[in-house]
Amino acid sequence: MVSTSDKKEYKVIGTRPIRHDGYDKVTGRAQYGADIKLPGLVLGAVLRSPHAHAIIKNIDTSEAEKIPGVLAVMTSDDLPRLDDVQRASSEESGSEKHLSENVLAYKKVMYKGHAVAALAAIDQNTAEEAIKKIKVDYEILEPVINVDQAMHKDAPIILEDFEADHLGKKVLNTNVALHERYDFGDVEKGFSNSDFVLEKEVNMQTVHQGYIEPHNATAIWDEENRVKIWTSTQGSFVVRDSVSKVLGLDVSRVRVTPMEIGGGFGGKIPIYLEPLAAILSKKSRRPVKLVMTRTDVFEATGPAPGGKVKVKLGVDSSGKMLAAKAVIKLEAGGFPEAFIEAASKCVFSCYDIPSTRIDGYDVIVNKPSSAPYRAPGSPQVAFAIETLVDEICSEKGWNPLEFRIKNVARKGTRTALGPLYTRIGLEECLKAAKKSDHWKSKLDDNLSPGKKRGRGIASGYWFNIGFKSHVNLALNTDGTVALTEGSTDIGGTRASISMQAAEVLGIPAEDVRPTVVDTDSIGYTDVTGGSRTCYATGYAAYLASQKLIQEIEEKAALKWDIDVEEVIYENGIIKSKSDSELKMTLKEFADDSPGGPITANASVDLEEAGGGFGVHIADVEIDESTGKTDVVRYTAIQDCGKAIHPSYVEGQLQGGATQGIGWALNEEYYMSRDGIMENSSYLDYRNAYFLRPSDD
Amino acid sequence: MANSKKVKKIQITTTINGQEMELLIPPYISLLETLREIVGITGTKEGCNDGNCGACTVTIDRRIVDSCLVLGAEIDGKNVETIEGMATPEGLHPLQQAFLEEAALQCGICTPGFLVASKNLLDKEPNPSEGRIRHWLAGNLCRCTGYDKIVKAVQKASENS
Amino acid sequence: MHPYNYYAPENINDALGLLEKFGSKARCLAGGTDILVQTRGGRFELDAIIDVKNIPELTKVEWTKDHLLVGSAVPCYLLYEDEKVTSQFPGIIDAASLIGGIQIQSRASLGGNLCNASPSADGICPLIVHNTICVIAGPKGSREISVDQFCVSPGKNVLDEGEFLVSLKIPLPNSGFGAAYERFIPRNEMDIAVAAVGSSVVVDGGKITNSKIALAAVGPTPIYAEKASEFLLGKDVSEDNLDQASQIAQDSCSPITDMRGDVEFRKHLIGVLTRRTLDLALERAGGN
Amino acid sequence: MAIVYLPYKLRHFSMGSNVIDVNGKNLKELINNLENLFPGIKLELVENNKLKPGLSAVIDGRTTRLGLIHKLKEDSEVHFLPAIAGG
Repeated sequence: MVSTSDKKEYKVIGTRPIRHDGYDKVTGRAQYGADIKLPGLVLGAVLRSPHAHAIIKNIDTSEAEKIPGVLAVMTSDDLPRLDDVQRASSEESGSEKHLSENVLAYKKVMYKGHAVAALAAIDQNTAEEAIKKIKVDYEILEPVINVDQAMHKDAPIILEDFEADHLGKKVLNTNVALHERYDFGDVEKGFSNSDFVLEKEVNMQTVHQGYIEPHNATAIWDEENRVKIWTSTQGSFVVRDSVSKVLGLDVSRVRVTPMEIGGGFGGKIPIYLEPLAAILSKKSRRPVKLVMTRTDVFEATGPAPGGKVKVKLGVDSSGKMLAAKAVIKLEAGGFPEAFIEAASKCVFSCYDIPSTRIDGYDVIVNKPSSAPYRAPGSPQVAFAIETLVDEICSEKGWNPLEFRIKNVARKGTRTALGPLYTRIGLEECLKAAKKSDHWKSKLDDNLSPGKKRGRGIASGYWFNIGFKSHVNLALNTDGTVALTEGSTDIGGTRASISMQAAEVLGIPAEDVRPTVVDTDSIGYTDVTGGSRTCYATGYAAYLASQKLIQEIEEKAALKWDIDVEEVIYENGIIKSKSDSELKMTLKEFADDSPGGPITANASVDLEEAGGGFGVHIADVEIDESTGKTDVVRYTAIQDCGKAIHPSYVEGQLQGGATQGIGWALNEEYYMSRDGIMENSSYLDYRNAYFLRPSDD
Repeated sequence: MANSKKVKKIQITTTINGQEMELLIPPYISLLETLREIVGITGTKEGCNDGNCGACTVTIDRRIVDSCLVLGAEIDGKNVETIEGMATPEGLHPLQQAFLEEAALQCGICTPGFLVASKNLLDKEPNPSEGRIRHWLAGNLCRCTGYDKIVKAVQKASENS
Repeated sequence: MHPYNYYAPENINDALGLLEKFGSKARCLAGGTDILVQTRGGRFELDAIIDVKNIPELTKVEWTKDHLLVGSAVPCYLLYEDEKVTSQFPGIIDAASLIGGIQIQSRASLGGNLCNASPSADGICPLIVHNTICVIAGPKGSREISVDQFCVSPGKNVLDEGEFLVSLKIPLPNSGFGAAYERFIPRNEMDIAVAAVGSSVVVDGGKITNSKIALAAVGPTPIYAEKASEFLLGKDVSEDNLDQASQIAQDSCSPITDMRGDVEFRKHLIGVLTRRTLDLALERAGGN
Repeated sequence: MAIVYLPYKLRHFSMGSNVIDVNGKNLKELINNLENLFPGIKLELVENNKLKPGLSAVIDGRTTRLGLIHKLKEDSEVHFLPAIAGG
């Protein structure tokens, strides 16, 4: 990775220490959600709909209840019915009613794999055998599996009672949950002034986040109606708030302990199993663990919305963009929320275009309720606009990189949604791309016979949220610092947050000891997602560390009986400004500090960090006879800001790019006409395995 | 259990990470379940339960297998090694150290499988080429890293051992 | 999953006894890479799994005067790590070394691959083009059939209740013999063939005196492409003849459209792969 | 005076115009003044003394986290946009 020049010298930030949780993860000791063991723990199974769209006429659980070893059975009758009100949480949208009905179907199933009933039994096999004995009487309805079907005038209506919002008007009996429009300038005039107008529609397949760890949840419901939950999640507080809603409990009655999490990419923000485990525990009076199968993960969680995106661009003869239009139709799945606002924000985000109009449609289809996936909405629209830009360049003989630079969005550019950009780094990324070895290299070096190569370049954007985080620090008596926080760690954030504390405190990263704690043990912290964790929780660590230094100085002043202004703290050493005799290490002080333990904490609620841009270059090689496509060279240029732990920043870029390659080449939900996903296994879903170099 | 009255647990004698043990297990459970539920070691992970992710990789008599595709009953008399057996009292295996230093893990769920498979390769071939490493580890899925750092870590461990 | 018992007989007779006792409620376990997944997925309700890996005949690789005898439970790696097998049967090794990943190859066997009778099985085409004979044990004694008769429909094979596959009898290649197998998958590893072809040739004095072409994933079972194979008999090794044979193979297959590929693409692939495998088989035959 | 950009769906209040100059030392005051200009618009923006769930206000290029108490400058630019969730 190439770093740009830094104005500030850092001691810890920018280095590559071994991550604090690494030892547990390379030895198999780390406890993920499915690894939990509790006294008396029993296991459960979930009955899922075999149909994509059906009315539940009756559920008969009596046979299952009779099976020896079955301890509790539940259906949606065991959940309180919730109102169709918008949730106020900052990271999760949608109504409370839909939240509950996605967890467990109420009167109707919206997709194949939709949970219908659940039970707990003494062991896994008993649970799985017993669940088959639950009889559900379905009235099968015609499924609707893509945006064209859903928006057709004769389409079956999936959410019958739902009041949709079409440009501010309340509409009933539609599969379009939301139609939003954003427009700036006179787009029609822009097109008529253009010398060249090109339009393109792309069809995006549905894809899954594809994390290796299946969803899981373990719960204990105690005699005081308090619920303890252990789960692999991107946001323990989102789980707490969502579960308390679904169960009708005050948030303080739900304690969520986040376990290690085996990947999420946005897909482990929603809740699925937690309320079921809780109710089963209440009924069985045992701790209950539920774990999904891989097929359940594909059929009932995620995915990222597929759909159709149509873009139209008008440019003048010099290659300046004058007008742009987008029609974005994304699949929400069985309940609303296809991230069309985010998609709308991202579609023209890389360009300075004087007139724009964007229409976004949030479309209900009989697929699992979609979940965020690595900048939700952004890849779908980036694929459309970047392909169109390439086609224009190819048609006009323009250099696609120069064209992008000519039209680049900068600080002060008005975005298609209205607000002006603050300081952003796209132009720098494009210029770095232009200077890169990759862009300057010849495409056809070492080309095998029968193969052809192509090179593509594309830009993309995500807006990087801020939100709430809290960090506690406590000086240990050996001079190290215990850091507790509430951001679940998917890919090394414990390290990057600790490093920010260590930098301020002037101690080695290893001397900060981070722990991710449960929701009763830390202030509210938003999800690990939206590229916020290192920034917002890191910011809280930065502030808390400054407070800790203050506290150290105050207590050192007390110890030495001098004025606090006389005390200086620097790189783990405490000394007096005037008396050179007064000097001690943090360790010496920590062991014997007056006035009680030295602690500090800080909380933040941050605005977004200005947004991140990337420019990626890919060389692909295609077998002319079979169409087999291999990516032979890939360069990601990303405006990362300051890389706290460069190895994990590189890892994010590499991992994200690999997922993108999988999406572009092979991954998709292959749906039957009946709305059944036919490739719900890793084997046929075809996500990227080792990208094997073709030369060996 | 409803229809399992005629199925009796079976007793097997096996060696897991160098320790001989007798286990009483249902005959139909996988080696993965045997390790996680009966032996109680959970470092071996379940990602797909159908042999397509490699997260449950262990060795049986020095060959790597997906433990979800082996019955627990089959390890009678065999020698099984898992991630828990990789580090020694002297410290981490060079591969474990290299995975840490090279940041070859993000979420870490696939890491035990990658480490067991990589160790098996280096035990057989101390200096594999990059292509050989990629081929050997093709049965292991990682969704976070994009694989590059994993290859580099195995190469580094190969140089250091 | 319906709970079942586990048996590990040590000889053929004991295995036959168990198969007789449990009838359709029993299945043999070799590598387990298919059967355990299928059982878990509810495809069968078994009372017994019979692990055949303790039966010597099923787990050894043996050279006779005329044949290579491969036990039906011999895992793939034992073939490709055997230098003699690798040098004499590269067409079989093409398949044995690409079934699954290394973990799968530690367990999966060609015999198991054959018994599983998947239309897209990688192991079957090479066995067909090597004129392999299947040795079957059954209650009425042992019988042998040609491998191209073994699979009858997706997931179904010719074995009667109580029978099991003991070994594969592969004729030793004569001079001038060459074989190859290639599949198309969109990724580089760990995938199921969208289409696949195995080819073998016997070349004598610039003429093809014998040839077998077999196709996978383009019909209900892997199939012997009779017309394409026979077309080459007695023909010169020429671009034109090889192209024509590939075209015949392509025209004669009847694939379906599914998640892995559509009819048109699969037919096209058969043409490409037939030509590629014929070229490689000829090279291995020492033809060019 | 701050410049308020109305989202498409609220422009029926302003006879189609999307940019309005409104006074207000903070967002709350600005919305109250907006209500005086366009009666009924406040119901679309505020609920329980907070910005409505699902709505965000972007002030001078940044989405406010303070909400109604966010102080405005003389020339602040205010946009009301759907809140964006997800990760």
